[in-house]
Amino acid sequence: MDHLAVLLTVIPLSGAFFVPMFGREGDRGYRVALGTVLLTTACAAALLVITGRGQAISYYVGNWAPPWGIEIRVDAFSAFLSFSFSLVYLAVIAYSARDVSHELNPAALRWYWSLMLLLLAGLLGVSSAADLFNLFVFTEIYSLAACGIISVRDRMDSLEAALKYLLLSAVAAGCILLGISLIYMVTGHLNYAHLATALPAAVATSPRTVLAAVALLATGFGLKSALFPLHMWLPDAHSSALSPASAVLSGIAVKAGIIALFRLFASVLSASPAVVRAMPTFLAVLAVGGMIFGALFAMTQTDLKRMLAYSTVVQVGYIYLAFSVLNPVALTGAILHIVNHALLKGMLFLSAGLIIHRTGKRRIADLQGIGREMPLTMIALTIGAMGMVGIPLTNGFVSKWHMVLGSLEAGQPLAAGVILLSSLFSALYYFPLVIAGWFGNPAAPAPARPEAPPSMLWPVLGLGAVSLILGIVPEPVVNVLGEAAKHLLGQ
Amino acid sequence: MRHLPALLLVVAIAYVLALTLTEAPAFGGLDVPARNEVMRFYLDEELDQAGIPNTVTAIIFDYRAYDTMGEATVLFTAVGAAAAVLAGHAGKLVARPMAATDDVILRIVSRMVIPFVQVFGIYVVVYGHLSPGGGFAGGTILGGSMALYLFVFGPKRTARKIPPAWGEIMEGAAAFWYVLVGLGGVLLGANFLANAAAGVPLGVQGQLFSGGAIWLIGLGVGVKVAATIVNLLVHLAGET
Amino acid sequence: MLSLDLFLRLNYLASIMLFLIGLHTMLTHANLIKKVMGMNIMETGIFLFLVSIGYAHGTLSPIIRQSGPEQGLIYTNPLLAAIVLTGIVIAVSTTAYALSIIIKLYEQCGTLDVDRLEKLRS
Amino acid sequence: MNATAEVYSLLPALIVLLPIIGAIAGYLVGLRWPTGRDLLCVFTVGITAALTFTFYPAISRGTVIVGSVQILVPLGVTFRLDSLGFLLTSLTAVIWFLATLYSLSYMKGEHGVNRYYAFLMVTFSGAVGTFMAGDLFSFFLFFELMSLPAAVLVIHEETAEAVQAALKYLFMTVAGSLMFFFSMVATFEMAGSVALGGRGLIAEASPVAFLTFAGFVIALGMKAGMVPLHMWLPDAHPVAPSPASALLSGIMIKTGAYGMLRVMYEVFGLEFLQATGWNTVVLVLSVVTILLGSSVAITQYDLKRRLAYSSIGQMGCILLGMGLMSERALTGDVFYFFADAVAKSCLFLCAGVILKTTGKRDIRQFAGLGQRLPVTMVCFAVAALTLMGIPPLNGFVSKWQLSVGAFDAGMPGYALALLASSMLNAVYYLPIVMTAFFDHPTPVEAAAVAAPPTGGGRGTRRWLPEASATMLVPMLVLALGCAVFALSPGNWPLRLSEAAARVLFSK
Repeated sequence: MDHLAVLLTVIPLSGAFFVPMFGREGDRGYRVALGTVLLTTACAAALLVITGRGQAISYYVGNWAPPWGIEIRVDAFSAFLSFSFSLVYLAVIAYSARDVSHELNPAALRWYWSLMLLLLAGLLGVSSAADLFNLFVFTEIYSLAACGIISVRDRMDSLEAALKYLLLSAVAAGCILLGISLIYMVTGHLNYAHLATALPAAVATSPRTVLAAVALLATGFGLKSALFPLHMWLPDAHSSALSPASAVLSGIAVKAGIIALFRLFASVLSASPAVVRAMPTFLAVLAVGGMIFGALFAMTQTDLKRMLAYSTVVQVGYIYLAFSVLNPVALTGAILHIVNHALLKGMLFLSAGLIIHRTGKRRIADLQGIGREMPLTMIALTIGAMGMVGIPLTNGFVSKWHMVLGSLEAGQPLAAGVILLSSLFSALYYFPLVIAGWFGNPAAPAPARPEAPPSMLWPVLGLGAVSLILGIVPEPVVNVLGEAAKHLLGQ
Repeated sequence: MRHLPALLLVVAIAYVLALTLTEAPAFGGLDVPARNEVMRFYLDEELDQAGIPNTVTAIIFDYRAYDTMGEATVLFTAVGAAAAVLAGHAGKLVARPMAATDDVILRIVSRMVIPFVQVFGIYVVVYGHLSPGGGFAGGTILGGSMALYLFVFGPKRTARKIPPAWGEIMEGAAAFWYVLVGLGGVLLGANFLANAAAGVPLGVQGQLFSGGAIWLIGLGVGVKVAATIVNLLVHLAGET
Repeated sequence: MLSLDLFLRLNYLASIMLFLIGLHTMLTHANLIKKVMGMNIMETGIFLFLVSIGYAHGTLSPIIRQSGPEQGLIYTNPLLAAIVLTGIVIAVSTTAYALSIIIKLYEQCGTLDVDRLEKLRS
Repeated sequence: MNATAEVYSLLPALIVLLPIIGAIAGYLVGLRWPTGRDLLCVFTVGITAALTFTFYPAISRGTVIVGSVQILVPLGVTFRLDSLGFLLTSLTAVIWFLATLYSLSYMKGEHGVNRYYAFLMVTFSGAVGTFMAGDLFSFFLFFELMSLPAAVLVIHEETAEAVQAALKYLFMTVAGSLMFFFSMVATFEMAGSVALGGRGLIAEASPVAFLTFAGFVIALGMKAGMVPLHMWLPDAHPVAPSPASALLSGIMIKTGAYGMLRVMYEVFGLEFLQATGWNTVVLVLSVVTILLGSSVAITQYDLKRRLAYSSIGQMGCILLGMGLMSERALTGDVFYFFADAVAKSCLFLCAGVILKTTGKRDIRQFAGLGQRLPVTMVCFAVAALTLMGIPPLNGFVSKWQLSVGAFDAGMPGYALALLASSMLNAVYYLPIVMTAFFDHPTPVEAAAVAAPPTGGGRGTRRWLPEASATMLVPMLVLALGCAVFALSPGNWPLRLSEAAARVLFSK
């Protein structure tokens, strides 16, 4: 069964390779993609069952033991994230079938499926990597694929956003690789476990090098995960992509940098006291900046998707802030929020996609009374908005509860205050949208349009249902994540 | 306006890295931390374990073959992304669309040279485990030969020789070949991408067919890289 | 003291200079092609840094001539060579993809200048 | 020091669940068959109200009903029903039943009736749940379940004004709920529990404890319309349909005060607040609320706005009562909840009739309404007199107890504030009644009186057409409620208030 750890990435990779071979015509690419994601979800579910009991899988690729070969490590943390990411992916792929096909020409459509699968493979690879350089390789896979699914759309703003993202992510890759080489220079190891044992000695002889390496890694992954003020690429990239692509990018892809930093910190850097002192403070300051300024920017947006994109900057801030208090409860909240935000933001972008697909309206001001035409879409949008604000019985509330409780437990009421303030800000930019959507009067009475076809609606509503279930019965998930968080913090 | 912040950023990074350098291990020393047991293991044990003299190839295709699979995937991703971007691009605004050259000397010389280049490329691919080279280098040479063909005879004729669909199929197939070799390890009862540990015969050291799965992977990567270069160039040149 | 240290680490210094030059080029130049060139310079800097870590005075390239370590032959660090190889491939992929976007952008907008693209966009 | 018996029961969960099921079923039925929906809604609320009264025998013996459902985040939902909770729960159920009955004719022919009933019932579920909650967490859940759907009632008319009011209401609600959330989590962090019904969870005065207290005061005070956090209230209450306004003003703002009561006596505890003197914060703010709310009410000429400001003034009295920290004051305070809820909902229902039959909102045009709408205006007068504290109505009983309580607590100055409240109430209520009964009617009114609107009835029964029976009965019941309890010997609300105060003080 241990092979599942490597199959988790190999399945989506193979699917991506299959698309140009077998998925060349008609909707075969879609079928390949859907089948692959289903298999991946099953694989992740099996891993979750295995690791949920508290045992992590350490897989040596090619039977080479860690210092020489590559180790893949799947614990409850990565299994849970992989499972929820695949679940979101399932909805997005199912949704894409109708939305994307008429926007892209056949060649681009083919590669769209392939790139989506590559993105998934990269993300799952990042979440299960236990080797610095392997982490870098998978980071590059997902970054390139992420740029790719932005630029498949043959429009100037998408191309420009993709190029901006690509260049900045090349800078990030440079920082990460330089950080890795600095760490290798002073320790001679790449494997996490061996680095953790070698790092204290390296810190003793060359403390500045280690700190510089950590700073470079934090910058690189911060850039990839849109940590303020390195978020400048995100609004363009996420708003100009196709809606399902935005859902994946905003809901999942930005989290990869966070996951990489979590794991690096938990399994390597926490061995060095100086880093443990410096890094969380640094991250916390930037996270607070992102939460405040991201919210302010979100309030001033007129375009629905740009508003959602800025909201992602805010939510990334939440996750970093909760992480930086280094408390198991808050970390549980942070991990849960990664998942919750993936579900909610995925759903929000898909709902925005439905609205754009049916009415062509993108501006928030044009959405007056849209709920009358598309009530189900609007329900999804409402659930998403409530989850983002953290209304009880939505999953956003559960993660907020843990983040605030953890911050208070760690003696940081200020962090708790910032989280709550930012929730209020979320209400300020989400609620007008919801109110206008349900109760506003449309400027021009549009002809009665039917709701989007069921094949596009059910993925969106499915995500909403999962969010609500997670909000109403969070106990099993919270228990698993609580253990994972304790494990990550070495407690 | 972007000059000042950029300069400040660069100066800041420069300062941090300069500080780092003052305490970095001296360049070229034999007792630096990086020359530790991991490196010695590779150098001492590799010949027995992987059975090929080229340690770098052994690391790329055996010890860290998983990274290399990722690397091949990055190439695949780049081709896919580029192909998607350039799909339907007709080379209309590029100053001069690429066309076949009329130069007779160029055509005849290329006809003569291309086979030799290709043979050399194949040599570099299949002897990558014995001498400097390997799938990536050899694949690039192979791809280079086809690039020469493209430049001289134009995209139209190249497309007739290698239909774009073939290029893409080859791209996927060669990448999947890597996965298949990896799964072979699993089928043989060992881990993914296992070589000697899965009982793949390593062959006689120094012979062409030695190193077990390394040779198979190298072959696949060679095809993959050649296909990548052709695909990229065909797309960049504009579809006919 | 500082200068002596830096002199002993000239390779590192050079690679960091390359990194910074590339970064500066990427950040300041408006021309997209120059940005891509900057990206390549930056990455070259990192690769130089990586191989410099792996090099030691008096070492051979890591193709084992004789079996066993007792021959007294010492080699450069093969792991770093492998990493650089992977890094180069990734850099090439990124460059190829960036160039294809640039071609497309040039076709659509007729300019390679970032500022003009920004203006066209808004 | 009597050990209170506890009875485990899941009936509270059923009481909360029933309206939600009714809401969904009603919505679905209403898509096809509006009459069926009306019946279903009245029936559901009626059953729920009847169910709450089944607790009366146990409660009157001093038993506490507890129950818990372990399905919700992250602590489960617990119920705890003591005499205080029972009084307010049954009161809520009855008033809600009357308001639903009233809605039947009031909402006939309006738009979005289906939505209105669904949200009315969900809000009902939240409101009764809030009064039955056994811990802060459940309180919070039900509080939100009540507050957020109530926004839909506020926005019902869908005018620009209503949308603005609803947005303001939503932002304030969310801000309040975040403050409450913070305080709840902080309480959980400090005390390890958020269960209500004890003598106090927080034992140590610390900056975080004060922040917690301030968070509770802000969050609950906002809901209760405490100055300076009241600014949403005068906008939100008047724009809603009148039965909804009656519930917003009569019941929902009481949940804030109720929460404050629980927080002060059971989260922080009597001794703690007496030792730290933090209750002064509440006292000072409540006096400001009384004076400001009542004074501003005088300047309002829109009837429903005046009533909304009046609500603010009354909430000041209620907050004052719990800040005094004496048993007698608390008895009066709990009875005040009852008196104000009955009277204020009656007033809003009357305002609804006036608005519906005459279309008038401005009280300067009420001349002659006494003749045209005699029943309505008599009900209005009774309720207004109650709020002024004229003996022998309910309001007098509660104000009397409160004032005596102020003397008990050694703070007689606050009795003056209560007096001022009564006088200001007189200043803004009496003119309405006087105008309606004694001013000369305008020609239009006179004509309307002479020839009642068509469809009403036969000309002989002049006063009957003023409204249909389903609107008149609820008003009459509430008006009677204002008077009957204070007069009758078996004043069970007062007995329950005494019991509640005794429990809070003597445990």
